[in-house]
Amino acid sequence: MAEGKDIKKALDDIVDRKYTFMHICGTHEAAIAKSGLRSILPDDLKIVMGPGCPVCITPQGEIDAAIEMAEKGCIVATYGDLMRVPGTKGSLDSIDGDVRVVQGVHKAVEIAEKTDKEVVFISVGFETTAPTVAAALLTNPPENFSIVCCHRFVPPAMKYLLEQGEAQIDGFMLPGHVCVVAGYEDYEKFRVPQVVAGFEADDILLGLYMLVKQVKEGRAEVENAYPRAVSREGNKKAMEMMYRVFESHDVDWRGFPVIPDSGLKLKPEFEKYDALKKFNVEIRHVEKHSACICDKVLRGVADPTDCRLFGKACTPQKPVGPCMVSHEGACKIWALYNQKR
Amino acid sequence: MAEGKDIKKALDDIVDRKYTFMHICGTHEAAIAKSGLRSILPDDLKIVMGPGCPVCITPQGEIDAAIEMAEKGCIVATYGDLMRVPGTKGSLDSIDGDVRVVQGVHKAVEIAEKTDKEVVFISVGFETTAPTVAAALLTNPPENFSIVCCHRFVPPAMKYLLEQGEAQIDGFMLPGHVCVVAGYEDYEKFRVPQVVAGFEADDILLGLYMLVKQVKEGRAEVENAYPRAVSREGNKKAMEMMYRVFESHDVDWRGFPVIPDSGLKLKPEFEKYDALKKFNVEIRHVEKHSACICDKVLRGVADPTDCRLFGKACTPQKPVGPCMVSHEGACKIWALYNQKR
Amino acid sequence: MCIAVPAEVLEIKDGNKAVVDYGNLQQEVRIDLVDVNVGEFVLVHVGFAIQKLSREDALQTRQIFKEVYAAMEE
Amino acid sequence: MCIAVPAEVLEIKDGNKAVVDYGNLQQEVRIDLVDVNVGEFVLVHVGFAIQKLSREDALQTRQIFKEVYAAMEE
Amino acid sequence: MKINMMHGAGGAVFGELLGETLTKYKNNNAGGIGLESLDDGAVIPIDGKNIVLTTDSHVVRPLFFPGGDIGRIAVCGTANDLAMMGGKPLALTCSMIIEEGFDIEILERIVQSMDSALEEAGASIVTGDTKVLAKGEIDGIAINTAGIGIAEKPVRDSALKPGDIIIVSGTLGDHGLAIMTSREGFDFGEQIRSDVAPVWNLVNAAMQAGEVHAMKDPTRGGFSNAINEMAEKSGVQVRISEESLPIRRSVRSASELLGINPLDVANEGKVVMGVAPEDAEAILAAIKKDKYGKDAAIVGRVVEGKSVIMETGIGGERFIEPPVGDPVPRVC
Amino acid sequence: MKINMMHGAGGAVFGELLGETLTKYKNNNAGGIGLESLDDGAVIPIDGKNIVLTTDSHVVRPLFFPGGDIGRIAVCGTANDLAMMGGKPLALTCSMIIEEGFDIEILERIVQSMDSALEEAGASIVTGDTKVLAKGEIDGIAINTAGIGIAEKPVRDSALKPGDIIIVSGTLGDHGLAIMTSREGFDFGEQIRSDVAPVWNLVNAAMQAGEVHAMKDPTRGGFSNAINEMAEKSGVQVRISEESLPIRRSVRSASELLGINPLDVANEGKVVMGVAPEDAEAILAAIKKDKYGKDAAIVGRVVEGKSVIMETGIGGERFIEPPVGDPVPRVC
Ligand code: SF4
Ligand code: SF4
Ligand SMILES: [Mg+2]
Ligand SMILES: [Mg+2]
Ligand SMILES: [Mg+2]
Ligand SMILES: [Mg+2]
Ligand SMILES: [Mg+2]
Ligand SMILES: [Mg+2]
Ligand SMILES: [Mg+2]
Ligand SMILES: [Mg+2]
Ligand SMILES: [Mg+2]
Ligand SMILES: [Mg+2]
Repeated sequence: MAEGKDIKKALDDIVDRKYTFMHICGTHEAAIAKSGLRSILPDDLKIVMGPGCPVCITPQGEIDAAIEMAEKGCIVATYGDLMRVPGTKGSLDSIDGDVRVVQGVHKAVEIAEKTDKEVVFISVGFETTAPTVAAALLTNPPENFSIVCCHRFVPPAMKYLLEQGEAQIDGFMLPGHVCVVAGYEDYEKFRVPQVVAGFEADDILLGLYMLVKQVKEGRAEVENAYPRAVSREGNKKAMEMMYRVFESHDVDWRGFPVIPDSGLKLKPEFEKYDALKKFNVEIRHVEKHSACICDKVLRGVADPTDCRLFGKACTPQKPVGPCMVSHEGACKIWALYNQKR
Repeated sequence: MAEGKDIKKALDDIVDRKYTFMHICGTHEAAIAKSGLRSILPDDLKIVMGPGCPVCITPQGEIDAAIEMAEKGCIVATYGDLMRVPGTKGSLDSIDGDVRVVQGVHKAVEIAEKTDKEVVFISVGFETTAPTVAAALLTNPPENFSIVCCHRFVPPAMKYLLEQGEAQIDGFMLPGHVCVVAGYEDYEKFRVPQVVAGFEADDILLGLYMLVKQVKEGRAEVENAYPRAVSREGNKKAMEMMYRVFESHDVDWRGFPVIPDSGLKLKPEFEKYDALKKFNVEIRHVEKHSACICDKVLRGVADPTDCRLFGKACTPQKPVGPCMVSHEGACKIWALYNQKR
Repeated sequence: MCIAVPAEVLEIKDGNKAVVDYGNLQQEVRIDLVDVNVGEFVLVHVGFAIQKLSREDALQTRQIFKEVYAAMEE
Repeated sequence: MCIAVPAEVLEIKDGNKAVVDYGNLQQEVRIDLVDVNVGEFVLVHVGFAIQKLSREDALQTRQIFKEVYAAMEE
Repeated sequence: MKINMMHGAGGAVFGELLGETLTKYKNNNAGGIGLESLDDGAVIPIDGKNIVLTTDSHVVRPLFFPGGDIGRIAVCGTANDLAMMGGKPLALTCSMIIEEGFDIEILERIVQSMDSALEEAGASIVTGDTKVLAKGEIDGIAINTAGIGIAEKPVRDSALKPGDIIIVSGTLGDHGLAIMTSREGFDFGEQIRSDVAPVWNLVNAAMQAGEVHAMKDPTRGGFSNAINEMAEKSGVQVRISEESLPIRRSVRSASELLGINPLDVANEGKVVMGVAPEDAEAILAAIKKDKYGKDAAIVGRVVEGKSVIMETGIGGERFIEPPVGDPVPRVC
Repeated sequence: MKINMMHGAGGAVFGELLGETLTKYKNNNAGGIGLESLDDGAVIPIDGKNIVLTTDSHVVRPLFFPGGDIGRIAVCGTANDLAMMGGKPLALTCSMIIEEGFDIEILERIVQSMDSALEEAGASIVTGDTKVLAKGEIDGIAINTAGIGIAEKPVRDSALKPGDIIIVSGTLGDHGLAIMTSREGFDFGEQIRSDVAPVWNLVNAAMQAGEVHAMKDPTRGGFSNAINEMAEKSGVQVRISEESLPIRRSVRSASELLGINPLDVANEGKVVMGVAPEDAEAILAAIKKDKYGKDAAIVGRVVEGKSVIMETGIGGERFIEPPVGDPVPRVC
């Protein structure tokens, strides 16, 4: 692989001190792992994972609500990722009810069209995903269809993280597919180096290269290394549809406090699709463990073992923060490593 | 088997023309079949089976009610015999609910004592069995226990049968264990030869011998060939307990019409144990197939094939009359024999 | 029409119960319907003793058998 | 944070649907969120096309790669 | 048409399913005794050696019962089917299908029980497989064992000859009644115990002592089913003497109480064999010397004709028929 | 502790259960290769002949899927495990556990499919067993097959040597993705088809063409699991070249769409082998001549060390790890 070696050399040349960048995207992490990309980076260049998947940050209360729907006899449809995320008393794949993995919201609607039973779609996802749900709700799904709306936005979480104080992070690789839909204008307010990157190994290497360059040149702006799919304004049609159906509101994230304007809820005219209202289910706000230091772990200023919940109240079986849910989460990796010893 | 041969010889000697006797007891039939007794009888001596098990004559509506209880989430307990008797849409052993075979009513009560669920005992049986249920109800079963009362009496059915006209039956072998409890005074009103018999092969042979003798001597009375267990008055204590809890009423029998005073129902003070009232279940009176000629088949004046329902509306899978339910029933035997050809 | 099996009463217990032996097989049964003592025989149906069996009557049956057999031998 | 896969639009159907090809694999997807024509490329996420991919921009990325590689070769 | 419970209980209804569906393989024989024979196992001749092959899936409930458990049955059942073909059990496979949520401690007890049964049977589990199904997709556990053995001289279940003497290796009905009474809550505790045991040693002793013409283990459907299959396949009549049938007193009591024919329920450590009349006494004596053959008895004889006839205690006759469906405790 | 779904998906969690519970038999070997080896099957030497024995229970859902069905898998799975030991498949057993209410017509289709797979595999079903469970006690049907074969020279999965070349006999991931996409409702129809097929012929051709040191079929847990087991048991490191892995374009597309690694899902008609370097090209050529070996490829090599390393397209390296649990379609 001449090319790969060439890139490695380019990075070797440009990296002159320790750099740590954070991506905030599960799909970036998967691509990095699959390509063995870290193995070709210069020793001084690190890429770490932030609170990057819409599933890991889904609070227990939302999983519990989904399970409650299933227990009430509803058909619960959702993405495969959510199946194994633990709520307070189990995960969706460990219960008896009728829980189905679907490719997207439209498949859940199709199920509803073919049954008399109630079908509840557990609607997770960031900006990338929320417009698809809006599109489905705008095309008159049947009366027995409803959703539990768990959508969240990236920029408010990043804002929260940055406001927690100093981070040992030199810059951020922005989530390509979120930006496909939402554009990247919203990130320009953050005074840190940022590059939007795609998901081929080359894309990621390019993103890293551009990040190092930006830092070296003392800039702190948003650059786009994924122009074949991303533009500054994103997919305006998609965003507009999203805001026809949803409006933003304050929600909590697993292991984090309530973050203002970081989530979506159905607008009043779409409330008939609100499964929580329909079945009178409440999302129990599992009392916030103020002790979770995920934000510090993510900012690189603390190790998982610095958290007093680690291995005690917070384990892979019963995770508290998102770092313990995600397979790539720092806390989970530490915990599994310790278990094996 | 010197003894067996001796008896055979005694019967050979006494039987001088065709005799047909009817027993009305499944347990007699089982004993006869098990011992191969018919194979040693003189050719002219026949013993046929009447409407002799409390299970076969349980109408479909009562099975349906039991199934409905199970579908409502009750634990349904009953005797093994009832498990495979078909109602209108299946039998107890073909449904999904929690149906349990118990040895007796007291075991169903024990189940109720150990669970919070409702336990419904399907209470079938003749005079032999009803007092055991009375005894159980008189010892304060828990509130989650109730019964579907399907008990029936023998003498009214025999009366009905005899009133249908001429029978090609020379006499009746009376059910030993019914008489253990109820005595045999009630049968003395019937102007036919009758002998109460036990259940050893010798008991049955003795009963037959006494029946032939009675016919030959021109008598028509009730004799007792089972004195080690049966007395004329029966078990007074048991009968008295039975009438403390139950009172007689008119009920229908599978394939027969309503027979006056042939069944039992709970007295008002025990209505709290009435599962039908408790769960608001009705016994649907499956419309009487007036075409069923079971009574004629039983009296020996018709063959199953004379019935226009035979093999059409009435099959072993979907029996109409008791002759098609019982394994020893004439209609079932004919139907299975024809199937095999 | 009802299966009933003879058994010997081995032990009387509280709550109308007794331990009986059917022949190398013991079980607790209910004796609400009969008044019995240890050593007596009962007929058991659906887990309840429904009658006592008296030795004399048992003998009486045998007596009837005997008469029949005697009649044949004449 | 979201798996999305490029695909070529093969056929536009009623009800905001199109048949796309991911590479020897065809599927019907929803195109509510984009305005596309047959022959164009889209990014598909959870069964919805979420954006068109333009050939020019794709080329532009390649251009950036090239510049990097060129820079190294200096 | 749908499968119903009768299809699983052996006997006539199952026979139909077998004949019309489950044995419709053109590829059903590897050179010796194949599927077409519906014997206890198959025989495959390899270079003059007779390899015996058999399989059974075990789904007994409860998993633990007086006298045994599903693990012991899984090993003995397959070892015994090998023995029924005249084969010395050698190696077994073990494939478990387990329900999510199953208790691993129970699994450990089952494995231990299998191991001690193997010890007794002189065989080993040499390969296995495990599948886990989601909750509700299977009830607890099912264990399949297949096995191979070597037969000096294969024995079929279809080679009864008129004149043969029928021997059973011990009391009948123990297993079936132990299962039923422990399942249905009759509180008999350990009074009725399953007979589950490996029988190769006694079978081998019998074969050394004389001519064993045919063998079968009276498992599902009990003695009634086994002897009918043997008679029908052999084209002979078997006459059984009721009074000679060894049935434990406790089992007889329970069977009367429950209205169940002890000949209709399964045995798991017993053999029915037809032997040359001149060798019958020697074979019986050899069997009686074995730990599991003490109660062996001559119970009948083979004559020309068809069907299985019971000669009853009162001098009567009746057919012994294969049971239809699993017996249920009755009150009338 | 309770069994969970992870226990059934192969990989590390299952490995623990295997090691601590399911293989705790003292009687685990009949003289050759036994349970302790956890190979594709066992080998029992009988008078100089190597009898191979293996078993698998099949519970695949849906019962019919593009490219195959549970019956075809039941036959091929066991025939292939025999082949993986170097054994020519000879005779199979078939034990079915069926739910009350199961459609007999479907049963007939399954039997027919098994029969035609037997035809292809050159083997026979010689003995069987059927159990019927009450509604709800099993979900539909489970089919166990065990089988015996004869190996001229047994092949273990644990005999990789440094220097060996790793060959796979065809494209990877087909079966697993066919099952997943037909199960989860992605409407791919017949575009992705299972590869379920018997491989004895290509295995035999390979063994005739040169030295095959080790073999395994990459079934549950896929290539990732198989190659890790082989490396670990052999005490070597395997280095796989990402770009040389044969993966069908359609399978690759689906795996990207679903976020599933095609190396982590089952194959049912494929072989992973380690061969002597000097014979590699001859063996590859021999395999490619077979109907089911057209896409065979050299995908890696064995070196001193441990673990399985993927040399990626960009010149990077990563571990190939056995998957934890069954892969689920993902969106992120
Ligand atoms: S151990 Fe748990 S609670 Fe502590 S920082 Fe990690 S995820 Fe948060
Ligand atoms: S065939 Fe049926 S309806 Fe007719 S007499 Fe017999 S049981 Fe009655
Ligand atoms: Mg057998
Ligand atoms: Mg077998
Ligand atoms: Mg068997
Ligand atoms: Mg396996
Ligand atoms: Mg045999
Ligand atoms: Mg294998
Ligand atoms: Mg195997
Ligand atoms: Mg296998
Ligand atoms: Mg079997
Ligand atoms: Mg191998």
